[in-house]
Amino acid sequence: MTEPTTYLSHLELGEPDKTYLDTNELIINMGPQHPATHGVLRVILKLDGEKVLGTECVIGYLHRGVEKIAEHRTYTMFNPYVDRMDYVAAVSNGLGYCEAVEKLLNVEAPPRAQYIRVILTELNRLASHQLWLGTHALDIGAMTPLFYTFRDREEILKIFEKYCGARLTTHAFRIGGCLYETYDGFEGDVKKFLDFVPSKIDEYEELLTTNRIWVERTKNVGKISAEDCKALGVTGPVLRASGVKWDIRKAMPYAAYSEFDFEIPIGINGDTYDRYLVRMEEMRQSLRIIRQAVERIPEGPIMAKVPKVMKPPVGEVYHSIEAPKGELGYFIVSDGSTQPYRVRVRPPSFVNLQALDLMVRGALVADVIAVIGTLDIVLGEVDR
Amino acid sequence: MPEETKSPPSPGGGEPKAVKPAAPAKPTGPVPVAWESPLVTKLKRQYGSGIHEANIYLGQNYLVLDTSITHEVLQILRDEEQFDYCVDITALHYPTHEKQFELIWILYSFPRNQRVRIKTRIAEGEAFPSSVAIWPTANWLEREVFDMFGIRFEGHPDLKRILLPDGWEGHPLRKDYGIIQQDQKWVQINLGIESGQ
Amino acid sequence: MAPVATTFFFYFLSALTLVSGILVITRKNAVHSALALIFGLLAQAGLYLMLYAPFVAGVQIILYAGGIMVLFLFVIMLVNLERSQKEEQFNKQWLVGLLAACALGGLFIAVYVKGNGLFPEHIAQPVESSNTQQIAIMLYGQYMFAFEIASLLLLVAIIGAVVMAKKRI
Amino acid sequence: MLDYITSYLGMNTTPGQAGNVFWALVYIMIVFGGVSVAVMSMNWLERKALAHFQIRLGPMRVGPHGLLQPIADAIKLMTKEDIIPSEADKFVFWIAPLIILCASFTVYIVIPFGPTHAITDLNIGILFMLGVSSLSVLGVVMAGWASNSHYPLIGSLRSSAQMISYEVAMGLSVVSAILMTSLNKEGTGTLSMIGIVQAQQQQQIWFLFKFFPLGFIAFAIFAIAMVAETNRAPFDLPEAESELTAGFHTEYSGLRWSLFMLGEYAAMIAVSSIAVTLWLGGWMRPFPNTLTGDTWDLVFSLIPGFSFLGLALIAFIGVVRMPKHPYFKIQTLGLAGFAAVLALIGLVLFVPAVRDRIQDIFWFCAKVAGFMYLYIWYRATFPRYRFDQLMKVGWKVLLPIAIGVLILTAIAGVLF
Repeated sequence: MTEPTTYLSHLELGEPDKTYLDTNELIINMGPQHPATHGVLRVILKLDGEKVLGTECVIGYLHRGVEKIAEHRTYTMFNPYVDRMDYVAAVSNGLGYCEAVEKLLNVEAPPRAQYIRVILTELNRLASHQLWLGTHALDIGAMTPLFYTFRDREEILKIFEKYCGARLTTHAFRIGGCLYETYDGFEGDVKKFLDFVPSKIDEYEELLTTNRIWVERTKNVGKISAEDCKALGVTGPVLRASGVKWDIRKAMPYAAYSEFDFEIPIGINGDTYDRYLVRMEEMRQSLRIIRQAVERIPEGPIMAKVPKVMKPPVGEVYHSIEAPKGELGYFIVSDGSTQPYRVRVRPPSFVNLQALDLMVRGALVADVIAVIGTLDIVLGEVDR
Repeated sequence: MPEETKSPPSPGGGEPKAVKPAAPAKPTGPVPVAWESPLVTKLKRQYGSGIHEANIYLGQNYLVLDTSITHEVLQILRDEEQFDYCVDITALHYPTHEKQFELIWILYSFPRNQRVRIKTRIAEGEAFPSSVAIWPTANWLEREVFDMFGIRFEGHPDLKRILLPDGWEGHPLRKDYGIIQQDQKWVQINLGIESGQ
Repeated sequence: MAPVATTFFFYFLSALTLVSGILVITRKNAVHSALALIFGLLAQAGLYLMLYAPFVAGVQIILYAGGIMVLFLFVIMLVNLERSQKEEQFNKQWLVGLLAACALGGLFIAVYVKGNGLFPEHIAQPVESSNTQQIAIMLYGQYMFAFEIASLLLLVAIIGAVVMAKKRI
Repeated sequence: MLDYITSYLGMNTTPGQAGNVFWALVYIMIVFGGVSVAVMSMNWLERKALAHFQIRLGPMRVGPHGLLQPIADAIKLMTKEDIIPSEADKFVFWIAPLIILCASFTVYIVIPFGPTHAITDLNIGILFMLGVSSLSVLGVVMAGWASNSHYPLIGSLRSSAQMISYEVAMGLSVVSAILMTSLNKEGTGTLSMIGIVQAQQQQQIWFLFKFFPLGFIAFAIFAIAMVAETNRAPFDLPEAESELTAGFHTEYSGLRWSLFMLGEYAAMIAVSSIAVTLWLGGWMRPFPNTLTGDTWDLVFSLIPGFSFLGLALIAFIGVVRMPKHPYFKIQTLGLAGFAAVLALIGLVLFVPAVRDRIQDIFWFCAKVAGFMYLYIWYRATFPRYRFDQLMKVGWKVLLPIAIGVLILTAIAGVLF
């Protein structure tokens, strides 16, 4: 076994306080099998007692070579693969990929398809945030919210299942629009969900928002400033919680988002508590978008005219969407053949995870867990 | 594709798959148009012929730069033109080209709400100055490019493999790296799987 | 609380104390030594109980076994055991050791030979239920001043420890 | 011999004080057996109650409503491979769970389930309890160290620091309760567990309400500190699963692991018993001085029987609601049998002779059970404290308040 390059070697680590009492620093290997690293993340922690001196993330345990696979599949064949990256927000992945290829083909999905896309994507954002909330709360020690969020997430997954037959890796969209027309009672189901879920979100908040221990565990933990966020390329709720009002749905609208009325919640302190509040508010805003979309959904075709054999003209395109975790970008290069010359995925989790080290320096071990939770990473997307 | 001569928004005829007579060219396709903006004017004034291209394709701006000036331009874009967010760094491999690799930066400016792609070509074995000092986010992104393409970044604080295990041989996203052919030796030694798959 | 099988328990607890005392100094591993010490202290607490001093026994358990030994273990766990295990355990001062042992043995023999006169035949059995109160009355009545001095000393020690351990106060 | 056995029955005291070895052994067996059963049923109750807090069903498969689940768990744990890490210190690794178990079971010697229902009554009872229960820290520290692994080591460091810190606040709040026992004509207090309850009987008030709110604050401090002492949520940092996988017992498995669990639950019951004895009037029935008279005595002495009948009724409703399907036949019969046993116990409890002897124990156990439910409730509700916050709460909040309450209690005792 080629045992590795020395980890933590490059970091300028703080030295333990040796002024009076001589204590040894401790190197702890958290993961890849660990209950709170959300999959197979491995974090090497250098500790002075309980204080974190520095971290190093070791990733790649879930690397499947998605980008290489793309080069050997046609555009259509690669579509299901993207669902396997951020598997808790598969619909968002599919939306980003389909829109990028559509852009490359220079076609546009019909309005009805776009509305269906918005509804499903926002439902998926809700599901993703609910999963995040449950696991994040569990990491911090509150068991119960996990079960509440999963109860409500189930309703979303039921809608997905009814719509396209799959619950998790949905493959809901096709290049050029949607394959399936909405099933009978789709709107009713979504409306029923919209009516029932706001009180549930209040219920989560009741359990956590004013809970003294929750506030103490999250306030001023994992603070990151807006400047650091921008420099580190951190996007999504983490960036917004630091006070930057930036959301691709507003900044560079895609799908039908320009037609909806919604707010971008932002935080002030950029700490874990603010990120929690931002995501909670985002859930409510998603509901708002879904309600507008369901009420205004137009009639019409759901598939644009797309050739059976897709051969996009030579060229390249970068298209990004606001996934639940941040900016999810697809950089697709076409050489005019049926297979993409290169598909590059810009995964939000991968880039956001880089901020972990900055956010936990000088904090305690328990904060590392809180910060990993608040970054909302999915290792399928980090490792691809 | 007659108009392709003036448009490598990407590749051009170099890639291996284009050996087959490509499908009859589509009569109409999006065509890159020149990108006129104060930024481009300024850069052109400063570097002249160093700016190979400054076009808009499908509504997306990109600059193709000479390798020698790219790092400087990146610095200028960050410091003077408010491109404060490095979205992505990636590369492309064209085995038949003289300069095999194309490095791509996707930059975004929060104040301007504008995205731009910077592209440059480098040859096999050539190192490129690291942009970690410009955007800290480049750290992992460059490591991934190194991992997948084997492009070295000079001055990177910790250039080592990120997604693949240490000691893996080859760089998978190069076009000459077969998808079936894995690093069998690594698998046999480390995972104890005899077939190497 | 009439004691049962007094002789047996006396010899049992005494043997336990002695054996664990020997183990404390002969074990190479500091944690094992500490463990032996804990057993020794517990056995001593048992002996106190037999001497009708339940309060002392209780305090022995709560302070020594429960408090101080935990801190001992705490510190031992943090030091580098491997290094200390390589070091020589005894410093081979045979002569001094022999002298000390002889002196102690002489003392024991002297007590055994002449001892009968030193101690009263029977200790008046103290009223068991008032044991705690008697200690309290003594501490806060007779020896009030000494008690307060001792507590002051401890306060000084606490402040000293804080000053030494903390860079900024 | 028979005389020796029967002679105790006439004595109105605990077997330990009577010096009756036979009855002491009988009591020890009853208490330890009872505690083991209580731990098992607590295990079932916790899983069930926690599940219902979290809109789940909990164990449903082994026996009706998972009633046999603890037994199944016990069998599974006993037959599981017992793994000792190769780098572990074998002896210490082996002895650590035993220390915890011994420490948490030994305290039951002095717990008074009734005026004569205790194994013995030491006159340093409460001191003995605090002392022995503090020994379980040793087991935790040794388990963490002997595993020779980082997570257990950090877990045990946290644990020892936490338990030592909270012991201080706990001890001080106990002292203020002991101070209250001395507020009689002779001015003599007691450390004996039975004596403390008798003092409450004498003063005709639970110490919880004595010098309101002083007694209440002391009780609250103890109630917080005891959760920390037993490493339960929200103070379960030593075994914080999301941070340290399982803390000090990460490397343990099978029977040894189950010993830790047994010790933990036994300790929970033990500290709850201390709280009940000190502040909630121990074995006394509710309202002993306002609702007096023979009628009320009768009413309260019937409650144990009725509550068992109530449980039997719930179980019987469960029987009725069982799916009518041959597959569920055994389950239904089992539950019906369980209901019948409960009803039988309830009926036996109506017999006057049994009633009078049992009701002390019943009230004591009922109060302890209330605390057990609180433990489960905490676990379902609260997130986990961080280590520095925990220390801050212990040293900067609880300790000063405990000292303040102690001083105020002393002043109040002198004045009133």
